[in-house]
Amino acid sequence: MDFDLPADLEEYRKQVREFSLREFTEETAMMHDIKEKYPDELRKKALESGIIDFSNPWKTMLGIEEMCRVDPGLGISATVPYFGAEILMLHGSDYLREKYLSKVATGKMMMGLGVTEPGGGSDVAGLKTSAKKSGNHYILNGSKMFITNGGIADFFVTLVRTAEPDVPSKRHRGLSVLVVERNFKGFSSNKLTGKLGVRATNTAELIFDNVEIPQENLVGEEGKGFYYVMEFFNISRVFVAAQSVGIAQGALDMVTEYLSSQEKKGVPVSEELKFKLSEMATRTEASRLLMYKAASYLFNYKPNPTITSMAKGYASETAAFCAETAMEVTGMTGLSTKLERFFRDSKIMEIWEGTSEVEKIVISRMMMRGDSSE
Amino acid sequence: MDFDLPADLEEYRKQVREFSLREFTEETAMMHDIKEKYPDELRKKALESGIIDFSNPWKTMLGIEEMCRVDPGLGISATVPYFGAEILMLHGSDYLREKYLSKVATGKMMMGLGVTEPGGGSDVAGLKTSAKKSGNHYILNGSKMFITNGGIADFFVTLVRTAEPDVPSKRHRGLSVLVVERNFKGFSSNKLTGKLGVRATNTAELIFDNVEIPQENLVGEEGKGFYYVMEFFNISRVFVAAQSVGIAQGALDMVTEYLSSQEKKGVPVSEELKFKLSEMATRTEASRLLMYKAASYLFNYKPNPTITSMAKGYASETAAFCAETAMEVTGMTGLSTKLERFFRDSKIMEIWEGTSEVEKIVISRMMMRGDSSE
Amino acid sequence: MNEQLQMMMDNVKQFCEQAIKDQAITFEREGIPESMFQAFRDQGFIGANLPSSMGGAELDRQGYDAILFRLAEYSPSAAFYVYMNNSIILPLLSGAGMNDLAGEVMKGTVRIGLASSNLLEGTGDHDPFLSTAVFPSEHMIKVENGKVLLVRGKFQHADRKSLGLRGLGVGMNSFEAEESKELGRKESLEKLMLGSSWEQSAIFLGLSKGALDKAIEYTKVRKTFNYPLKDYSPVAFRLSELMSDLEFMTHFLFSEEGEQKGLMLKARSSDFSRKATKHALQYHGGYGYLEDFGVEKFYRDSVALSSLMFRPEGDKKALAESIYGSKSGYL
Amino acid sequence: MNEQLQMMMDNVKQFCEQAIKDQAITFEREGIPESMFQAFRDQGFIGANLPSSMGGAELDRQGYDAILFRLAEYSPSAAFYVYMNNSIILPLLSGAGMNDLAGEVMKGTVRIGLASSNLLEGTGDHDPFLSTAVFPSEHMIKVENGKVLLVRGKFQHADRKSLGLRGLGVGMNSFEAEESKELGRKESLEKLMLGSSWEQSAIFLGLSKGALDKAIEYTKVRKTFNYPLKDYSPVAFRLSELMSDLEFMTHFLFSEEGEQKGLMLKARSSDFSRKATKHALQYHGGYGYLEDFGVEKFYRDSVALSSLMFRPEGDKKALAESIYGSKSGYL
Repeated sequence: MDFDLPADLEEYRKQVREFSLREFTEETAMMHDIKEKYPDELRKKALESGIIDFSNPWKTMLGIEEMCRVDPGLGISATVPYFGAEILMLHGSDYLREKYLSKVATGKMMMGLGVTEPGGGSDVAGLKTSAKKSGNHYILNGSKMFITNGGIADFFVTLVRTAEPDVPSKRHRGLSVLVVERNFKGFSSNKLTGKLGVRATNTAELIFDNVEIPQENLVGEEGKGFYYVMEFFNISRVFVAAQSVGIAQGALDMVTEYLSSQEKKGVPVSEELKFKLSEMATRTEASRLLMYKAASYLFNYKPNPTITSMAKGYASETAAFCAETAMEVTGMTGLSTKLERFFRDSKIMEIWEGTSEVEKIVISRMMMRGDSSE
Repeated sequence: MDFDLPADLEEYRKQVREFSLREFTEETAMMHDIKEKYPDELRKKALESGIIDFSNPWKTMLGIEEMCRVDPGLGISATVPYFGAEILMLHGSDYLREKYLSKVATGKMMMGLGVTEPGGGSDVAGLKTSAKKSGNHYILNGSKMFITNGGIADFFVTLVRTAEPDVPSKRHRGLSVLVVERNFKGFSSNKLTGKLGVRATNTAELIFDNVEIPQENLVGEEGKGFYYVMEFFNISRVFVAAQSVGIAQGALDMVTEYLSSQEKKGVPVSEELKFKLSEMATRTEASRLLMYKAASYLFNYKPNPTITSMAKGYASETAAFCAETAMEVTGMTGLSTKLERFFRDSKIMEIWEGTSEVEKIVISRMMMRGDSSE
Repeated sequence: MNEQLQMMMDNVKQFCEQAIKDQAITFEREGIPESMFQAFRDQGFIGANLPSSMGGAELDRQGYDAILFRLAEYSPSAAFYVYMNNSIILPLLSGAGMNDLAGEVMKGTVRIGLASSNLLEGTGDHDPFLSTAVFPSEHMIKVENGKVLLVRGKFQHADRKSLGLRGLGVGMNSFEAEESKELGRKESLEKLMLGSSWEQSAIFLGLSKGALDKAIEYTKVRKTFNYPLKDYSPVAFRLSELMSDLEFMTHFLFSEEGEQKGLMLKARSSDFSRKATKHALQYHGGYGYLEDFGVEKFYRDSVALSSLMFRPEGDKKALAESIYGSKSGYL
Repeated sequence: MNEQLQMMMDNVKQFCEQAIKDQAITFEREGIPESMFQAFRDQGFIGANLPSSMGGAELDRQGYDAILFRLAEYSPSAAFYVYMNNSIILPLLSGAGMNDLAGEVMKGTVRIGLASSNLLEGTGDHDPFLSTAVFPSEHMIKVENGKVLLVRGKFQHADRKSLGLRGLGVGMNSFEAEESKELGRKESLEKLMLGSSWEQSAIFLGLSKGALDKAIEYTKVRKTFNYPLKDYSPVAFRLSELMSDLEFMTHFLFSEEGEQKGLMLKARSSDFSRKATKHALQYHGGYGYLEDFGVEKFYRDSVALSSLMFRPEGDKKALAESIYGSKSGYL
């Protein structure tokens, strides 16, 4: 049993920290928040500087954590162009990996994941977007909602229905994954504005109006799409846990700094506020350990859905808890500094990539089946 | 980074589990709870069977966890005869280690730790028991409260005041540790009855009425007692975390079993109850990880007080949370089975070896000083 | 709170201070003595809410709840005893036309136990089962095959102390039945349990007040690190918050009416009592863990009563349905 | 709630349904329009609690709070605007003998901003500072060197949207002062803030109700895994619990009086509003995160108002001291 990261990863963490502190200035963060503008220049800079390294999942995770610690909106934006890539990596043909994935890794393309639908939320299997086979094409109709990078990505790994389920109650059958390009005819997107937080990220609704998709853009096998996506969520949830740990740590940093400076100024700091600091610190530490454990299973090719859901569920609740507690502790100071942005950003953690409720369903199902977090 | 225990410890854990399931029958547990009787036969059996191995702290910790998982009162009783030993081990003279410690390891003696005083609680430095030097003896007067093993231990590692503090506000100076034998003249103890829980453990008040303590029973140096005891708490808190994790896991086991059996019987189990199961499981897992991390620092001779206090504080609150939630989920079933004993037992975790409040003070102090859990 | 209600509160308080306060610990250890049951009758607690035709005092809902609230502050067992007679046992007997036996119960010459384990959602129709065992008693009300039975026979008191209501000998008692009589369908008993949400709330709130008052007093006198506990913000703030919540709910108890509101109060006061008593115990430190200090009983009783009186599923579902106005919360 | 109060509640509700409901989102995006401020005056909201000598309507405390409660259900910004004029600005002007200016404020021809950042425990005496910026406005009340000043000058509106009260342009606005007049000592303003615990509670509870009602309605229609959200016990139970707590506190707001009780309600309703709005947002899923759905504003405003109106240290200490009857909670 060993709780230390290898030296190279510790070094990497430090580099990302330096990069984020240097590049994610308050001015930059505030501007992208106010204007709801995607920071494309930061995405490029991060990629060029070698900070972003999607080939090592440990680095991806630590990079997300450290960037979100400085600014969640910018941090997520810089690390999300690859979102959904694991599906292509694990199940895409050589053709698809070459045509699409390789260009994402080099920053020439951005990608997105199209799963959620309007009114669908966590109920993935209930989706309505349909792809009908017609010759060597699929004809795609429907829409997707809350799609990250929806207005800017070049293509989307998209879950669609290619067949009715053979048994009506098994709605997760008959789903497939297609790669849909933005410049395919009939594709359009509407940017969603007025988000509470993570406003630097781009979110949109996608609309498919008789979009023709070449047959070779089918990822893996027809009918297996649901399993591919669930497998992906088991991966991506660890990264959401990393976003959450970053937010929690960022809020904790600010409260520690605030209380210490109060004391230095001779303003007495009450036990009440110190206790809140302790609770934030303890929950953040616990979240990070759950994340590490989930990662150490997952990145060693023995994913454990129980611990993954625990990590995502607990860390996201901790992010919201820490940001809110930080606001409470710092009062007017929090309201007039970047802390309020952390507070707004944090709430989405409990919602995307499976709400807290969905994580609890997964955990209890595994537990009652006799699987545990070991 | 590695979250697996070495195979020999996994094997050891299994052995303790088997031992506990075999020996800690419900009848035995209930009887000792009702009669507030210390299970001396179980202490001996555990020692003879080789299950108790105080030479390896990892084993001690895992043993405590697994035993408390089956029954907290019996589990603590079987593992507590050694309580306070680390102080002698680290600071006792060869004479003291030979005369006392070696006999505890072989089960010929039991020991206890005398720190808390009536009305003193967590405020250790405020203690009033005094030892005045007189020739080659100390004359001891005062009393100790809530002393585990107080009515049955052969000797006590006892914190006393040997000098007034040189600076009045530095009350922790002038304290020393003495070994006090039960059969010294002037020593007496009153067993405390009517405890809410852990009733199989023995708790007593110690009274020192002009007890003569030979000079060689001084542990380490005069005036350093406070530091020895604080150092010890940094160790023992990990073991209280283990007691707590055991209790939480035991409650979780029972709820998992209860809900699964309801489902097998065709009784629908609501999402509400499943969510509670998930929360219990997640917090238990997080507690265990904090405990492991604290242990991995401590047992490698680089103790980290922040993570230790996090582990003890969080795990003890989790024990109480899980036991209470288990009662809520199981209703009448919990009320009429051993779960209600777990519920009563759990509450002491938040109180002894530093209340939850004290842990929070430690954590915030370290954080504001710039120390973290790394 | 109107003047009449305030007077009632004051009177019951006076009785509790004189007759219960110093004995409450003995109740826990040895059960409530027979003399105390007589005192409840003499005070008019037994039958307080019942019609005069049954020999009752016809107090209104709030007046009756004032009695339960105050008793629970000192001894939740005592409060539950009065509640179970007035709100369950006597109405059941009266409903079955057994007025003579009801009269004996009112007089205190007959006492009847309640087999709690299978009254509500309990699964335990086995023997021994969790029950009150008010000695000396030869009667027990239990549920069997959907019927409420009055059973006559012999109690075998359990060795084991129960989690809660120790003053009533609640535990896994055995009962050897000699004869039994049907008092009605199970539904009639459920209706009584569900129809007494306000009373159950009064007990939850009263015991919370008992625990919190103790914590307030203790934190005034107990010092740590040279200052009384009350000077520390986490202690003072948390207790203030709990006292505030108690104030809102107590005010609600004594000034509102209605089924939905009663259900709301029961659901929340049951949760609240567990939280409040847990904090009250914690602020007593190690002493809180000892019976002698009289605070751990509230902690135990809050959980035991939550299991006995509150159906975590059924009651919350009923509440949700009354709020949504339709089926809800059933998944 | 008596008949008169109920009528007041109904009237304000009607106004809100007609005049605010569909515009509330525009308030958030663009600020409350001038026409709306006129409507508040025409409805008698401005000056509702003030003596007739000042042109006020002399409503009692509960009547005034009914207005704030209802407005907060639809737009916390609107409620805070009425509160800050009636409970802070107008009394300050009147106390300083500036009745002409007060009259202009009552008529709506002059509007005055509040520099929130340094009113209470804020550290920010720097410029720009957090303030309301009700345009068009040339006046600002701020605290400087222990004095309350009425400053006349020019606002420079902040780019950045604030966390809360966006309808009032709260943000790090700049203000270029041209002249200033002393309205009194800082203490007089603190007294007004502290003396309006009930009003502040009304806003916290009103906005909680606004958020929870939205959640109740949404969970009736939104389906997941083939069932409406309300059918799932965790959703239905949690919302029922929150609705219950809201019921207790709302009942308290409209039937109790007194300084300590007001402080109790303020402390708990402020905490409650954060909890309630967080759950309300959560049950809206991704849609809750979007401005369009009108629920995230309650979440933001609850936290912003907690910081603006509630002193987490000072107010809780005051409450603790009133409960203990002596110094407490200061460590």
